[in-house]
Amino acid sequence: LMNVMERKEEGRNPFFRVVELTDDTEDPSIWGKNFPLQYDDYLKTSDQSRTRFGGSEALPKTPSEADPRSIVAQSRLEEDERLKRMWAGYAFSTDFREDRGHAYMLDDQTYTERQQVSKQPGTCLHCHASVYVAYRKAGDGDLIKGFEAMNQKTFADARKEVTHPVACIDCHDSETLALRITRPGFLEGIRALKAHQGIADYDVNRDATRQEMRSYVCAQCHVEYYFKGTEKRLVYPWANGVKVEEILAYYDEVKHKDWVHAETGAPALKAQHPEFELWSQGIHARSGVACADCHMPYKRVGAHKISDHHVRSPLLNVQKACQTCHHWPEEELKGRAVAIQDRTFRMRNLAMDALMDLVDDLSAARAAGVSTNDPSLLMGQDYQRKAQFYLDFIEAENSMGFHAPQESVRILGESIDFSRKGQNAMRTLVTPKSVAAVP
Amino acid sequence: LMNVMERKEEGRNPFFRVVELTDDTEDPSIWGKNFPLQYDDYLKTSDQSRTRFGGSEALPKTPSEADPRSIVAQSRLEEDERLKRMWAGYAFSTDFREDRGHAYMLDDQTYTERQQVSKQPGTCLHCHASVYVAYRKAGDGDLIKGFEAMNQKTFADARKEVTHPVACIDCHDSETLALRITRPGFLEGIRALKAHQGIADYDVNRDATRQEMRSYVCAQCHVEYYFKGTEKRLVYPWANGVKVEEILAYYDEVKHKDWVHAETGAPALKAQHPEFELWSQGIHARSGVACADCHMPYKRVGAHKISDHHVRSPLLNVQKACQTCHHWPEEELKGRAVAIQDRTFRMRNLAMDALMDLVDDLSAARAAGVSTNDPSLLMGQDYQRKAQFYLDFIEAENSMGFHAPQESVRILGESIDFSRKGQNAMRTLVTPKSVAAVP
Amino acid sequence: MKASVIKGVLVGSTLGVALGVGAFTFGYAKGWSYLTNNPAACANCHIMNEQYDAWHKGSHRSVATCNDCHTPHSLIPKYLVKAENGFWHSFYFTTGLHPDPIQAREVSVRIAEKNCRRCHAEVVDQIDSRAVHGRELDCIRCHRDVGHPNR
Ligand code: HEC
Ligand code: HEC
Ligand code: HEC
Ligand code: HEC
Ligand code: HEC
Ligand code: HEC
Ligand code: HEC
Ligand code: HEC
Ligand code: HEC
Ligand code: HEC
Ligand code: HEC
Ligand code: HEC
Ligand code: HEC
Ligand code: HEC
Ligand SMILES: [Ca+2]
Ligand SMILES: [Ca+2]
Repeated sequence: LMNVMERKEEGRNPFFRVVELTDDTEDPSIWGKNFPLQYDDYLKTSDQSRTRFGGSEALPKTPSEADPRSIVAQSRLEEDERLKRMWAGYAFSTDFREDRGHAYMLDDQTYTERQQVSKQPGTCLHCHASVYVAYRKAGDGDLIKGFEAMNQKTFADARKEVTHPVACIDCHDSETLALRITRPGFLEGIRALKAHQGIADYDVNRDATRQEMRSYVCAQCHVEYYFKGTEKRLVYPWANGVKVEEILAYYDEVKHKDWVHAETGAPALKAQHPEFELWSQGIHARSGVACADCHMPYKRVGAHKISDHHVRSPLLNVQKACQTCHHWPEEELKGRAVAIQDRTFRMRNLAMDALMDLVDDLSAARAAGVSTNDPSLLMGQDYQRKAQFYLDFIEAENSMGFHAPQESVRILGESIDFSRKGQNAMRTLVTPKSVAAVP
Repeated sequence: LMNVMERKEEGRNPFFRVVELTDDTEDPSIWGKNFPLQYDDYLKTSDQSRTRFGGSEALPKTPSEADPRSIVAQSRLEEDERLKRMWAGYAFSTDFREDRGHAYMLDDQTYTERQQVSKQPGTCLHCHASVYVAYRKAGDGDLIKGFEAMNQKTFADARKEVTHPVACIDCHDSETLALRITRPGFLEGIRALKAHQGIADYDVNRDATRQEMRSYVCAQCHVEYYFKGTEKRLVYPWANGVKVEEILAYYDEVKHKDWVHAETGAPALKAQHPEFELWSQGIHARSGVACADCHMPYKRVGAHKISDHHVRSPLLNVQKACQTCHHWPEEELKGRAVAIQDRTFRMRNLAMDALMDLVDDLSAARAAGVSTNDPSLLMGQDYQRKAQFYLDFIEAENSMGFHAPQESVRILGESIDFSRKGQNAMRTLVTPKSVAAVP
Repeated sequence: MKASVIKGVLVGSTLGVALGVGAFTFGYAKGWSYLTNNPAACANCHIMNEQYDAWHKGSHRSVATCNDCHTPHSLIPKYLVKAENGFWHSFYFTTGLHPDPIQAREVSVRIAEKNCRRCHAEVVDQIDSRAVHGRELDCIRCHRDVGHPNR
């Protein structure tokens, strides 16, 4: 019965400011004193439950000296052995897991085996910790200077400067609570992208609409990236646009490769979580639907509508995440998302098979002693670079195609074309004599 | 109170019956006396205007003895020469045009050059004329018997029995005006499909909902088909389902081929206007949106709403066809449809290139004297059969992917895989010696 | 508090608790004005504000009130439905156990559609006339937003 009066109360009251928040208040528990509802939900990102392709599984693990975690998410490498071969010679072939909630970001980065097999720079922390205060400190108040300073450090040294996973201050202005971009990588990336689109001198915190910010705060991290030069600067490869072919063109221009493929010698690229890029090509983005609309939907608490800060798979929260816009039953909406994902997954597997066949051919040719500068071999390697980047663009993206269903399958289809053309480039047509040689 | 009664009256019978309509009234102009609004719109299907991928162009043509038409739609063969090669040896390589309004269906079928280059059976008329009355006549009142009788005749003989393009009686019951299925091909096809889905003894006119009928009346003709056996029975290949792989499986089972490819000797298949099949895989079908919802949207005329019987591209009528459900500006809605179509078209072209490369290889191998029963050649031919049917399934479908965007690109992606695998099957891996041989 | 309500509901005496709660809220939340035709009455519950605000922007603002669409229009059932709605609304509102976002129940949709026809019978005569039982035209499939758009 209190309930109704509470509601009438809530109807009028905004939240109380218990403590003062400044631009240096990093600890989310302090913000939590003013905003207990958002804080409580924020803490829930430590939950782990699975959907068909998303969420995550909580697997027990015996803590070790090198890796004290007692629970980890399932290994994607074990789910599909072909991934190891695609990344042969690269750190990802040793450890790659399903992503899980924000609460784990700092630990998962610190303790992944990828850290052991290769020296990582401080740059990594840009997206795995609350670095805003640390950056400004390291730069004597200058965010960018601090960013550059931290990038140069070793991961271990930089790691000492940070304490929390992404926190309130990374997305919010401490005074107004308005959304705010704090990540140099995105500040510079989006400026380059807008410049490409003909918009000069774009300042996201000055020029973006509120609805755009509801996606941009996520795009601070959920994007493809690479480390530029010896200064290990974090760069988002958007100078030509965010479509897969535009990003590949950029990498070709700057002659970037992530590693040399161990089996084939191809100058390979690794795509990483291009959620923002893929979403941009989808019907939801075109309809102005932001990341936060689905991953942080409004929920009613009494008279208030607050954003659910338990950032997670919308398929674990269909009612609020989808039914605001789609008047279909919950099971039907899940069914629609999964239908899109199953179709994408099928094509993803065909593309993976095609790639493996190309890798087979390249290895066989090298084994047979075809010279490393043989034109057909070089062609095969270049096709592998392309095919692999296209495939990984969808494989590494975390919605299994949902963010842009038709575009995802388009990209996988082109990946298949690259792999198969690569094989052809290294083969000669049968002749009456050669027939015997065919399987 | 009076009012209510009137309503009840009208409710049952809201039209002035000027003339009596019977199950033998074929001439639409007679129906038009009772339903002038629908009739006027029906006549408008003779309009010709283009959209990016749809509608049709009105091209003047000098009438000839063999072909008295003074206006035809643009030739698809001239738009893309590769089509001729895909259909080498088949009637379609001589004449294939963009489809246009219902008013032309009978003439376009009668005078297409395809009629000259090969003898066609009476079966053809099933979907190009108002055959309901003629069928019942030929079968002494029995629709199916008449259907079978007409199938056996030559096209020329059967043609004499019909006068009109699709008419009112082909979709409507003459008494109630309720929608009604009159086409044996669909009556049997949908029964087979439902049986496959576990629904025994399906009678579409008894069991279908009104909303389903709003699509089924169109699916009487806008479907993939073939002529079975020497009796030339019209069959819709749905016994395993309506997905492209299910239809191909059916054709493989019954060992059907439409023709032998002139250049490569492959046992080829021609897909034809699978609008119903593709739509079934799309989000609109899943949302219960019927063909008539978009192609015959309601329009207000005076005090009444009626179905727009000017059946045409919805992109020529976006306001009524789309905007009741989608509150986006007209230009934006067109933009969305075209974005889907452009992506499909891009993949359609990649698939076409891949197919041409396979045909090149097959021809070259045959020219080089590789024996016709050589395993690699047979493999190449089977891949061509598959690749070609998948590609044609989207090429022949008339929405350029709109009816099911992701599925369309999925099918084209698999077509590419088939073509390229076919090439590989006929090639041997480079060796240090063979290198020189590579382009 | 909420937990105890849920428990109360689950443990046997659903009706008892529910009625009690319902009755109280009904009175408290200006329940009586609920029986008028004034849309504002519905908006007594902030939870109805969304539709109330949208209705003001909608095409029916000047031609149809909430009740014109949401209650049947032969006198007696009207108040039954209101009582029924009123009961559930009060109950849900008090317990907070309602789906969020709120979804129209099948019965409400059917009532609304009857009302569409009540006012638009003439307009839809032709398209609706051949509706065999179980095959009625579903207005809301295309006109979901007429009452309160932007959703
Ligand atoms: C229209 C709704 C919608 C929008 C908008 C959207 N997503 Fe998603 N997202 C989904 C769905 C559905 C999934 C699939 C979840 C699953 O498979 O369990 C998903 C998956 C993800 C995942 C993986 C989640 C998991 O459980 O592993 C991430 C990360 C993600 N989205 C980030 C983003 C970002 C960043 C944006 C904006 C650039 C965005 N999403 C926009 C609906 C959306
Ligand atoms: C541009 C932002 C960004 C940078 C830089 C970045 N990450 Fe991540 N990382 C993410 C996002 C977003 C996810 C979650 C999505 C995913 O897993 O694909 C993630 C997930 C992870 C995970 C958990 C899933 C997995 O891959 O096993 C690990 C471990 C990880 N990152 C390690 C690193 C390391 C090591 C570096 C530096 C070499 C790094 N990250 C740099 C954004 C970033
Ligand atoms: C500071 C970087 C950063 C920002 C900002 C960020 N994320 Fe993440 N996000 C990550 C990392 C890193 C992970 C993976 C954590 C792990 O696996 O340990 C992750 C994981 C996720 C997941 C996967 C959860 C699961 O259960 O699998 C989702 C969904 C997600 N983020 C959505 C979002 C959305 C939506 C936003 C914006 C509202 C956002 N993220 C903002 C870095 C970030
Ligand atoms: C990954 C990004 C991200 C993080 C981290 C984050 N928020 Fe938010 N927050 C958002 C978004 C997005 C909104 C919606 C803002 C809008 O719509 O303008 C939001 C809205 C809010 C609001 C406005 C009311 C509401 O719920 O919509 C408050 C208060 C808030 N957040 C508090 C917090 C607090 C406290 C923390 C830390 C415990 C936090 N946020 C962490 C992204 C974030
Ligand atoms: C803020 C509004 C909004 C939210 C939230 C939203 N959608 Fe959508 N959705 C749209 C719009 C707009 C479209 C485009 C079609 C249209 O204009 O109606 C769309 C299209 C779709 C489609 C058809 C696109 C296709 O490629 O087949 C699916 C499926 C879909 N949404 C599922 C979901 C699911 C699942 C969720 C929740 C995870 C969700 N949507 C959340 C607004 C939304
Ligand atoms: C959601 C709306 C929608 C539905 C439902 C729909 N279509 Fe279409 N249809 C379209 C659009 C849009 C096009 C593309 C028109 C263009 O390119 O000008 C199209 C194209 C066509 C074309 C080619 C038209 C032309 O101008 O050449 C045919 C034929 C067709 N559809 C038949 C059907 C049939 C049969 C069904 C049901 C099985 C159906 N459609 C269902 C929207 C729809
Ligand atoms: C199962 C129904 C069906 C049968 C049987 C059928 N057609 Fe068609 N036909 C259509 C439909 C639907 C279209 C419009 C869509 C299209 O053109 O793809 C069409 C279009 C055409 C066109 C105009 C476009 C073009 O291809 O140039 C011609 C000519 C044509 N058919 C000739 C024939 C001939 C000759 C036969 C018999 C061998 C035949 N049709 C049998 C349904 C059928
Ligand atoms: C009796 C067979 C038959 C039926 C039934 C039929 N069609 Fe057609 N339709 C055709 C044929 C044949 C053509 C091609 C005519 C031509 O090109 O001469 C055609 C052409 C079309 C076109 C292309 C028009 C243009 O301008 O390009 C559309 C759109 C279309 N039909 C939609 C439908 C819809 C929607 C229905 C059901 C309401 C339907 N058809 C019912 C046989 C049929
Ligand atoms: C290709 C199929 C087709 C043909 C041919 C056709 N109709 Fe229709 N007609 C429909 C469909 C679909 C509806 C919508 C019926 C429903 O929703 O139940 C309809 C509805 C009607 C209605 C009901 C009122 C309305 O407009 O919705 C009348 C009257 C009607 N048609 C008359 C005619 C007349 C007269 C002709 C011939 C001049 C004709 N129809 C030819 C498909 C067709
Ligand atoms: C009777 C209702 C209705 C009509 C008419 C209709 N649509 Fe849709 N449309 C939907 C529904 C329902 C969805 C699925 C998303 C959702 O649930 O909102 C959808 C989805 C879409 C999508 C997203 C699907 C994708 O693959 O990206 C596009 C684009 C679209 N419609 C365009 C159109 C166009 C263009 C027309 C007119 C030619 C049209 N629609 C006619 C109801 C309709
Ligand atoms: C006592 C507070 C209250 C008042 C007053 C109120 N509502 Fe509601 N209403 C609610 C709550 C709570 C729900 C959600 C319950 C549910 O989902 O069934 C709801 C749900 C609804 C629904 C959707 C659920 C259903 O029953 O189909 C409709 C329609 C509705 N209200 C209409 C009205 C109308 C019309 C009025 C005024 C005549 C009104 N309401 C007055 C609290 C109220
Ligand atoms: C109390 C009477 C009444 C009820 C109940 C009613 N309407 Fe209306 N409606 C009207 C009037 C009056 C107009 C304005 C007509 C005009 O402007 O010509 C209108 C206009 C419309 C319009 C045209 C404007 C628009 O929004 O596109 C549509 C469509 C419509 N109504 C559909 C419906 C549907 C569907 C329902 C049921 C969910 C409904 N109406 C219930 C009286 C009513
Ligand atoms: C398949 C989609 C669809 C369905 C179902 C539908 N309508 Fe409509 N309705 C439309 C379209 C399209 C228009 C716009 C016609 C125009 O602009 O000429 C419309 C217009 C209207 C109008 C406004 C006429 C005017 O211009 O004043 C009213 C009133 C209306 N509908 C009521 C209804 C009612 C009542 C039902 C259910 C019996 C219904 N509609 C079912 C699509 C639909
Ligand atoms: C013109 C008719 C009409 C009027 C007027 C109208 N509604 Fe509705 N309302 C509907 C229809 C139709 C639905 C069902 C929508 C759906 O199923 O998506 C609905 C649904 C609802 C719902 C369920 C949640 C939702 O939005 O679907 C609520 C609550 C509601 N109405 C409250 C109100 C209130 C309060 C008013 C007056 C301020 C009102 N309605 C006026 C036709 C109307
Ligand atoms: Ca995950
Ligand atoms: Ca056409």
